[in-house]
Amino acid sequence: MLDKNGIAQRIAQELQDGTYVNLGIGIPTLVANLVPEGMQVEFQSENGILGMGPFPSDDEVDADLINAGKQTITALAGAVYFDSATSFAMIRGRHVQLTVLGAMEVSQSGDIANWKIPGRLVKGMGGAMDLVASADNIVVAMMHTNKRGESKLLPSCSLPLTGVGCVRRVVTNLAVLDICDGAFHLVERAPGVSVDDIKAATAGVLIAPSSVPEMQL
Amino acid sequence: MLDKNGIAQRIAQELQDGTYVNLGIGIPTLVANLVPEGMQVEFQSENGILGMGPFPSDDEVDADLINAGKQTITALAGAVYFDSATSFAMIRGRHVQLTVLGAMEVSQSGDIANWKIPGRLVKGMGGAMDLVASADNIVVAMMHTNKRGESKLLPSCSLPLTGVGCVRRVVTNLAVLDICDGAFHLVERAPGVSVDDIKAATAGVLIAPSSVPEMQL
Amino acid sequence: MALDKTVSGVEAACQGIEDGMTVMLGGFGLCGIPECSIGELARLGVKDLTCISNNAGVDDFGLGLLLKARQIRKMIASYVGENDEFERQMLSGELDVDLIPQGSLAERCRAGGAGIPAFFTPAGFGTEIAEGKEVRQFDGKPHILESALTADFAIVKAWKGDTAGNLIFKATARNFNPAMAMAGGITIAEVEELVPAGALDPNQIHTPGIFVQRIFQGAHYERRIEQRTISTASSNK
Amino acid sequence: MALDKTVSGVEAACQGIEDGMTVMLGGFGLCGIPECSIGELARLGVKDLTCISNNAGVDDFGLGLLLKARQIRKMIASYVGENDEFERQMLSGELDVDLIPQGSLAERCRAGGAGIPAFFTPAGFGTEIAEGKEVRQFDGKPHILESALTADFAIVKAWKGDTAGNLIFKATARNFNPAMAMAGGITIAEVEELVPAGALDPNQIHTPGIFVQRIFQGAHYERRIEQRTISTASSNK
Repeated sequence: MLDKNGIAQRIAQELQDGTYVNLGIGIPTLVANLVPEGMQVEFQSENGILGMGPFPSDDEVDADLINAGKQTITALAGAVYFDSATSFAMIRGRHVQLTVLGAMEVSQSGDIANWKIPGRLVKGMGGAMDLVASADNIVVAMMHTNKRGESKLLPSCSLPLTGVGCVRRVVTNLAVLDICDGAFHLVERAPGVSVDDIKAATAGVLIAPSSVPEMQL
Repeated sequence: MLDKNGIAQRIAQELQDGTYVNLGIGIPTLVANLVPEGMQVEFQSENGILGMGPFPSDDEVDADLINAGKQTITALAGAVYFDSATSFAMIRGRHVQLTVLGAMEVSQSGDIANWKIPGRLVKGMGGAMDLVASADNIVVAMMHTNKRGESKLLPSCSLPLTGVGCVRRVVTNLAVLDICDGAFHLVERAPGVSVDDIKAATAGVLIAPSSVPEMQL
Repeated sequence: MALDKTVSGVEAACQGIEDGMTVMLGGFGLCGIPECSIGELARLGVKDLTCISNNAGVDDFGLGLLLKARQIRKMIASYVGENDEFERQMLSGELDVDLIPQGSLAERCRAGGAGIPAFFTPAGFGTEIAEGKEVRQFDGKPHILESALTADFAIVKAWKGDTAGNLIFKATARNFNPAMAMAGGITIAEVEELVPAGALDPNQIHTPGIFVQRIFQGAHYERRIEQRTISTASSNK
Repeated sequence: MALDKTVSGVEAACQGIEDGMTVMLGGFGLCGIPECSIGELARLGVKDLTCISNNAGVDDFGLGLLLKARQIRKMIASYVGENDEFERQMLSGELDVDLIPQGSLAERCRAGGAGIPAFFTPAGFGTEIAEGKEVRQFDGKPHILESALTADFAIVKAWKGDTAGNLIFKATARNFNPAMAMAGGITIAEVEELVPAGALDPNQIHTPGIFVQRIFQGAHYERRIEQRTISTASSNK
């Protein structure tokens, strides 16, 4: 079973050389520090930067340079700043090739819910609805079950949706699963996790091949 | 009767202090040199400049600095360059307050035709359709009749339209006319031109008050 | 000669903002917000405002100041929170909240300034955001029709500006400011440094002065940071 | 680290442009046109192109070179003319021509790059441009629905560029280049000066490198002027 860093490490294997990537808040943010050696990936943050670098040193901190999580950041050589309309032109226009984000629920048809719990305070969707409606490749990084031990991989989402039929792959603390033809297809097991463990934790339709490889981290 | 420079001089009286103005090709271009003393007007050219200045001296000529008529120009202090989409955002969004352009025909309902003569080569509408569909104040500068002596102020346009119900005022070599309620309303006569002269040259409905002042140039 | 948009200061800039008006404010979180003008709105005490802004500030800074004084009747934003008073007013029904996907918010402001009354976007299809909105397929993919946003006043914050109203923003403090500058009936720009027309390179201007009606040099920028994150030698390099 | 978009030169940049493809080209008149790439298209002899460009060059320069060699099957533009060969081919029916209002052309390219499949504009309502298009009233004013434009390749010309594909344009040579850069399946940028990533101020870039797939430094720019107009001491000051 993986911890959050482990999930981020597995997500990092989804990165492809020469691509632009948008990382959501939470586990996805950790991926920025895990780009494989020799691979060129450029990170976009939807508040208006391409070429986002690591957090600043104490004397580099600039209130005018933040990421979409409102954290202070730095800019790498070749970075560029732009306004919000242009930023979402990049996203909506599918120039950002990979989006990684967290979720409260994912359905076997690729629906995602991650912005609203009825009856609790609604903070808003931020850029999530634009992101999931746009990129060709949407990968979700999340725990397989919620704090009450209930599956977050469902036949259909119970929470208000963020997007419909958009999630291609889910990486959890238990497994890597692809979504197609209305089912979760088990691709990899986390170290020490059995197919039965994953089946037990997955409420949606799960299709497992006879042999499921273990993740290589 | 006015010549083209006279029409431009009269158009210059339409300029208002503190406004942005787009001048079409031909007679309107002449207006740029006729801004009344002490008045602040900023000229926009739809290919991407605000704060267009006079033609350059021989050693100032820059192939990268032209107006929408493809003439070499200069930029005044406070000028700004922008791309075509932003330029027409200014126009369509009604940030440019006055557009002056030429026409082949204008109708008594404010329609304008100035881009196409069927059976002859069609060069295109350029920015004219965007301009006439957008600005609150559209003034046409043209000769009252065509080369065959036929009126260009008509009950309805015979040529393909550039825009519908958009022209507010027409300044010709004979008169200044406002368009409202489906008629041309005579506002001023050109020096030495009688109301009867104007009536004879106007095919559309012409409404003339009992006394029509002569233009003051 | 360039038009002169300068006003004497924040009081003159905010003149005419009245109870019940719609005001757009640039900024992302607390980054690039018009601090001086927000302070003036608090001082003026104008009420029943509809504010369009990506976020709603924090309890004691940014739009949070206007929330605390109950000056905002409706908030149109993409992400709120970080703000206890906001939560209280929303749950009690004192405050109307209209949440909009961030990209649609930015594009709707740009559209409002660009004379485009409506456009299709894929964002929000199949969600409650799409309720009551027209849906149409393009290239086999469903899109929803979103309409333009405009405001009585737009208030933006820039790094440098000239007397002609031309603006240059710094780094990610640009964010919503350029799109909102386009969409204001009257657009107010507060800048850290105001220079004479001609002092800025005409090639490097982010917001052309035609979109700005009033400009002044602000003062005492606090520039508060929400999440001060620092890299240590071992992390993040 | 920024992605590297550099290619060895114009031949590598234009690789993959084939007969029958749609190619967008930046420029207004002869100002800001991708001179080197147009020369390469002429050399390659690719045929049956659909070209999207505000203008169609003159008889012996710009897109006129491709027209003369009969490489263009269809021209999508806002203003043509200044070109006898164009006239001959259009009247003889050899060349299809689709004329579009200039602002709609620019916005349709931007929309194509921004993932907006369609938008409403007032331009062209009541004219033949509106034939067959949906009309809808907004605020009592009729608008027509215009769709996005994209292309297999977009070719733009910038003043400066870096290896990450970030572009800076000069003066009015910017024109259609930024919107078209967004709308190309593959976007080629030819620049007068190519510098390493990091050499350009990230605040001053007009076209972010994400929109550019290939960049190279061009040479021998002729920069022809269509209307050389000079002010004399007595005029125009």
